[in-house]
Amino acid sequence: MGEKDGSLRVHLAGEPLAFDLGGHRTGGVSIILGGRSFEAQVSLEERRITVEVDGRRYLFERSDVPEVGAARRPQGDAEVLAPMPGKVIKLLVLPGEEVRANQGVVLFEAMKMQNEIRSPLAGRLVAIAVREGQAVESRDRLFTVKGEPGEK
Amino acid sequence: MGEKDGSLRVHLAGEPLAFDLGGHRTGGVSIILGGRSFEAQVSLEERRITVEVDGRRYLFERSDVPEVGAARRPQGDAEVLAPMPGKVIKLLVLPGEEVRANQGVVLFEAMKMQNEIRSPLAGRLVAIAVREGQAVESRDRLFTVKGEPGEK
Amino acid sequence: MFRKLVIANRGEIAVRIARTCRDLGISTVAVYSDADRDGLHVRFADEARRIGPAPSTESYLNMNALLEAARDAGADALHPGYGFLAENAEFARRCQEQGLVFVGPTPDGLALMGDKAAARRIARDTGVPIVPGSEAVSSDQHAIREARRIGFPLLVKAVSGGGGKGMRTVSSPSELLGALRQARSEASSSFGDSAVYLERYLHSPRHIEFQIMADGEGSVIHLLERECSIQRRHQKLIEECPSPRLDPDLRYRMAEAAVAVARAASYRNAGTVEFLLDNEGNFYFLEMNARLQVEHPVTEMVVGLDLVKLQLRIAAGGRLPVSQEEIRPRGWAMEFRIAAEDPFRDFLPCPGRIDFLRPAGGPGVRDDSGVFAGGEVTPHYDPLIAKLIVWGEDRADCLARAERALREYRVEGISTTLPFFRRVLRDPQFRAGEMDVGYIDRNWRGWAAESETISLEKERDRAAIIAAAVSAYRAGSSRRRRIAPPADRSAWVRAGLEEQHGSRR
Amino acid sequence: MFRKLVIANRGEIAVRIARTCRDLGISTVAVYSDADRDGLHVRFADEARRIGPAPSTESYLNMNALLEAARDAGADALHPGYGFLAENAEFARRCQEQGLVFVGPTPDGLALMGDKAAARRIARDTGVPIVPGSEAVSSDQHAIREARRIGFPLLVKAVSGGGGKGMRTVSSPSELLGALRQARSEASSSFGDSAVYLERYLHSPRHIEFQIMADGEGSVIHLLERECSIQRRHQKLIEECPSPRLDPDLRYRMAEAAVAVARAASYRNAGTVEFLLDNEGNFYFLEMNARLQVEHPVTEMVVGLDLVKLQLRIAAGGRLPVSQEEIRPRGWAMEFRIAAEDPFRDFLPCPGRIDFLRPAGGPGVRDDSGVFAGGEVTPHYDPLIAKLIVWGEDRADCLARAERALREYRVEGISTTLPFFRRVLRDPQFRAGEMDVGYIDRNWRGWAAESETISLEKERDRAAIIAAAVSAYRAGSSRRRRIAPPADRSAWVRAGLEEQHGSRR
Repeated sequence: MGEKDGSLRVHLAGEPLAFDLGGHRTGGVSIILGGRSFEAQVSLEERRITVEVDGRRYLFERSDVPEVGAARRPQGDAEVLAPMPGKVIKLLVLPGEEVRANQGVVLFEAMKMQNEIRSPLAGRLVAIAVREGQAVESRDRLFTVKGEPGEK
Repeated sequence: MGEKDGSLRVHLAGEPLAFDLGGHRTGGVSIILGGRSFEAQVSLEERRITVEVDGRRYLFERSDVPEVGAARRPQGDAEVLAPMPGKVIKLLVLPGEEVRANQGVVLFEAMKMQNEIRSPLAGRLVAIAVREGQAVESRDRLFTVKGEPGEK
Repeated sequence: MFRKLVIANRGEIAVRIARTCRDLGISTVAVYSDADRDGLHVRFADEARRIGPAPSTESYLNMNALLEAARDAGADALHPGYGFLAENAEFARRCQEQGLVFVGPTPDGLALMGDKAAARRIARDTGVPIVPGSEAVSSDQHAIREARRIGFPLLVKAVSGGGGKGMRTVSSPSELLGALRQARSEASSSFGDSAVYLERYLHSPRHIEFQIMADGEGSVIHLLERECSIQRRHQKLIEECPSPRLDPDLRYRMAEAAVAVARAASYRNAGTVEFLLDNEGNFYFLEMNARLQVEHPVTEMVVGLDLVKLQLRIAAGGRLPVSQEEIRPRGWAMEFRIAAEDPFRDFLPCPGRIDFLRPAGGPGVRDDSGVFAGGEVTPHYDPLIAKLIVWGEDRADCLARAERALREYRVEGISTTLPFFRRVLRDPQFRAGEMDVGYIDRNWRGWAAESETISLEKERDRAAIIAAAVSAYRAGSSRRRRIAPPADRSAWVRAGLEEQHGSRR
Repeated sequence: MFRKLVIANRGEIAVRIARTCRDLGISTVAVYSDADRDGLHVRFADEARRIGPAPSTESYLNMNALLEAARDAGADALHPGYGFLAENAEFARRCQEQGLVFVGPTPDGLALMGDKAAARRIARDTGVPIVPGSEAVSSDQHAIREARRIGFPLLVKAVSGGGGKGMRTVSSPSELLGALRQARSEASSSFGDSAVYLERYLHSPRHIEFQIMADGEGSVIHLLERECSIQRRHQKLIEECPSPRLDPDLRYRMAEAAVAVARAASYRNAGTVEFLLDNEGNFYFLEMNARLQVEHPVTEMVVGLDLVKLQLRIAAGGRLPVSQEEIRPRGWAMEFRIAAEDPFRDFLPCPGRIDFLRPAGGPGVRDDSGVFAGGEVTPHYDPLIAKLIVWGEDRADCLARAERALREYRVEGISTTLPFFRRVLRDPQFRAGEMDVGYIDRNWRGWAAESETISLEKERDRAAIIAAAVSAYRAGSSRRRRIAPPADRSAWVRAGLEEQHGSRR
């Protein structure tokens, strides 16, 4: 792979391809390849790059950053993080109680919409890191679920 | 004049005024003053700041940068600069010839439009710094006119 | 006409109202919370007044602050927009007491239509069919009794509600109390009134509504219907005018019913009569929204009238300037609600900074944005940031233009509902006009998953996508400071970069 | 319909054409010079091909390169837009020879209308009055002879011209040869044809043109007129549809004349018949533009049809899908040509980078931009960057909305014609519909000067402006790297900052 004057050369399955990349990065990348013109919108997040071309969407994901909302830990536990800034309205499960997969644990309000933050797996709620009424930031830890042994 | 938290205090004719300035500079400045809301578009150029408010336009000019197009020198001469990048199509006056005020000296093409660059004053064309067909950048010197003694 | 008008709202609707006021030479007063100092609506108004801190209960729902702002500014009218206090009879009454014209129905009219249970009675008494349901439920016990009578599934709905807020679907008795709690809490924070009622849940009906205009002097006209069946959690995402389902006969009968309800209620100003339509062509009165709707622009595009202007004229004591016969519809219009929500994460709201904005343009495209490039979408309010409205000569033309416009539209920095719309536009059912309120629940999960998988037919397409990713990856470190670019490329999974890696040899 | 179409143009019109092609499912091929790799039209097309270096003679006027691009792409049609080769009969013929459908008149039709002198003969023979003038002048001597016959003032016009390019006003014999030289040179570089002719200069007429659509199968209709009197150096800046000057009778007579000329010429596809109208209500055929006009959107807004779509249908061999009786105009529309020109420096073109772009939006507003924020306006081509089109229920409504939209519109980084439009909209004469082609020359110089003087009634207004200037001044050093902020504030002259300085005590 090499780059020269806004063009990019890639060998794909042995075949050399010459891309012509436009100069502007905001507002999408303009790519000309084999006479075809694409406008790709690319967004970078901590965990993934999303590329949207012609209304279709492609993901490139990282494996080493915990997923927001429901990150499975190696031991079969899940640590659930706040997906965005918001407020904890109500705790729906008490620490120590059993939870089903997809059961709501925290009632969360953001942008005037209430959503239940659910347990990603069946198991036991071992820790709740927030209290009712608390304002949280994106990626603050909300609660931890320890998976059922049999479920692992 | 003092500033605190995006607000700006100015004493004008003895009366204190509190401005509330919006946080975004591109896209115009949002100003709230005495309950009134203004969106001011401001453009900075080498020689002036232009402020446009509600479709009206106000200029703040510098006195120490020569004006583009026709800068009168102290001696009563004028040095005329290229107003923008373009091409010299034709020289309409020869060096040493007399020119009237507002007489075309250089036929200039930019963005497919031809314009005559005129002499700002009556006098003698003492120097031409470009030749026909030459591409010039903005603010390149085009020609110099020496003012008539009587005109000074 | 009014001299100075307070816009008691924010975002795109405040901008919308400010625009028409400018057109009419009415001076405008924007109000803003601390979170909205840099809002577009502040810039588009002639005056601006702070009304409180970010939480809406202390600002946009704060009657005292709003009335004080109006008094201080010397305003003679107030437009409430939609949501917040738009359908609050007490607020309308307090405006009136202060000598401020409330642009909307009379306080009594609001109280009547705001009490969804009372509105249902009016419809029933006028001979318009209604969905079986309860009055406002006074307690959990009352709710349980009524629920048993109505049967499951059912809906819990806010008495003062609208826009899907304070509304919950309940499929079995065990879910009832939780749903009541959530609906009451949401209703309280959205409308300052926690009262709710129950209604039978109809299976996959269409949501069709009629735009009404009444001058309170006897003239009541309708401005056609809007098809609003594309909903998620009772929030509309796509609306169109007219409805692809109605034939002239059904349209006539529903319009007659809508006008009859408005007449029976002695309604004044703009209102919307909502119906559910089942697939046998039976329609049921649902409620009447006593305000301007979010989706009013599709009507404007088709009838060629400015609904806010009509509202202002009527509020200023004027008669309706058009008769029913003079309403001459032209073409077809659709609205797409561009919200700061990630359709790939269950439409989770995602506030943030808009780095780049390029709305669609060209023939048939109208842009009603409440934001601008460089602006911030705050987490405090509704995630709607802009409305894309598309008009065409007929539905096929409108669909084609919508597809084009959605393709052009660029928002960077936050996730939006745009990818959702692009996918819906490719669906043969939607294109054929076949839709009901269950459409999104039935289809979207599968579509979202499908788009997460890289499955490209052509190597060249794949290569282009890789190029875009690589290009963004390179540019990333300099441009986006808030997000650390991944340090180690080998940590990236899925086909994309691995393919490229593998193809290097 | 076509499968793949080459857009042999750039900027906003290439974007415009790409949009309709997308609507119709026609694949598009953009062409670009080296200066336009980052043009919006490249992004909005399905394919893109480089056709040469920046100068238009080597790219957009390069027939060989265009035809080769079309061949390589396997296109079956070509749309020339306006300007460049749009009215070049040879190019149309070469397209035809290559089996490429040229979207426009036949080569013969182009040759006929392209020869302005021949077009004048047709009009005269059809009984339509023409402005006295010459055939193409073969030499300076010939021109001098003809000029003497016609009398001064007169106009030198390019035989292949349009858009004011290659056109000069000559008020006395001594200016004739200079004007001929300039017009020939400009005509040559714009149209690849230096031939010019002379025409009597009418004193302050209106410029009114009729949009024609003809399918070449006998159907010729008109889509009303456009008022295009707001011109500077024969370039239109504001257009509207309909004209405030025409009453139904005059409209009928002019439309009949326009259709008669098109019929007599066996015209096919979209065309515009231009007239001059004097203040006694006499009209004169000026010429017929055998192409899509820049200002076609005002017609589209009023008649509710897509003119590019009609062009494509006709070019694909279809009949006109509408009859004259089916054309039902609604409301009023105006177009404002936003150009990278500084109205305060005699409309000097000013290319550069667009730092921020916020087009107007809301009801009645259509945005046809050829640029985007972050993009570069190159010095190589026409300075038109965007068209703002506004529609209203009637002229008063349209004026109000236009004023609002112009106030909203923001372009930063380059000077544009926006301040000019804002000023014109405040002029009582323009608002009353009183205008002629001398309007700008008579008024603008004075208005431009007036706005250069700070004369504020209220201290507070003055203070706000000072605040804005101070704020920009502070932000300047960090944001605008290309421009050095002034080092010494005391070097700033005029009232503004001095006032502030003086008020400090």
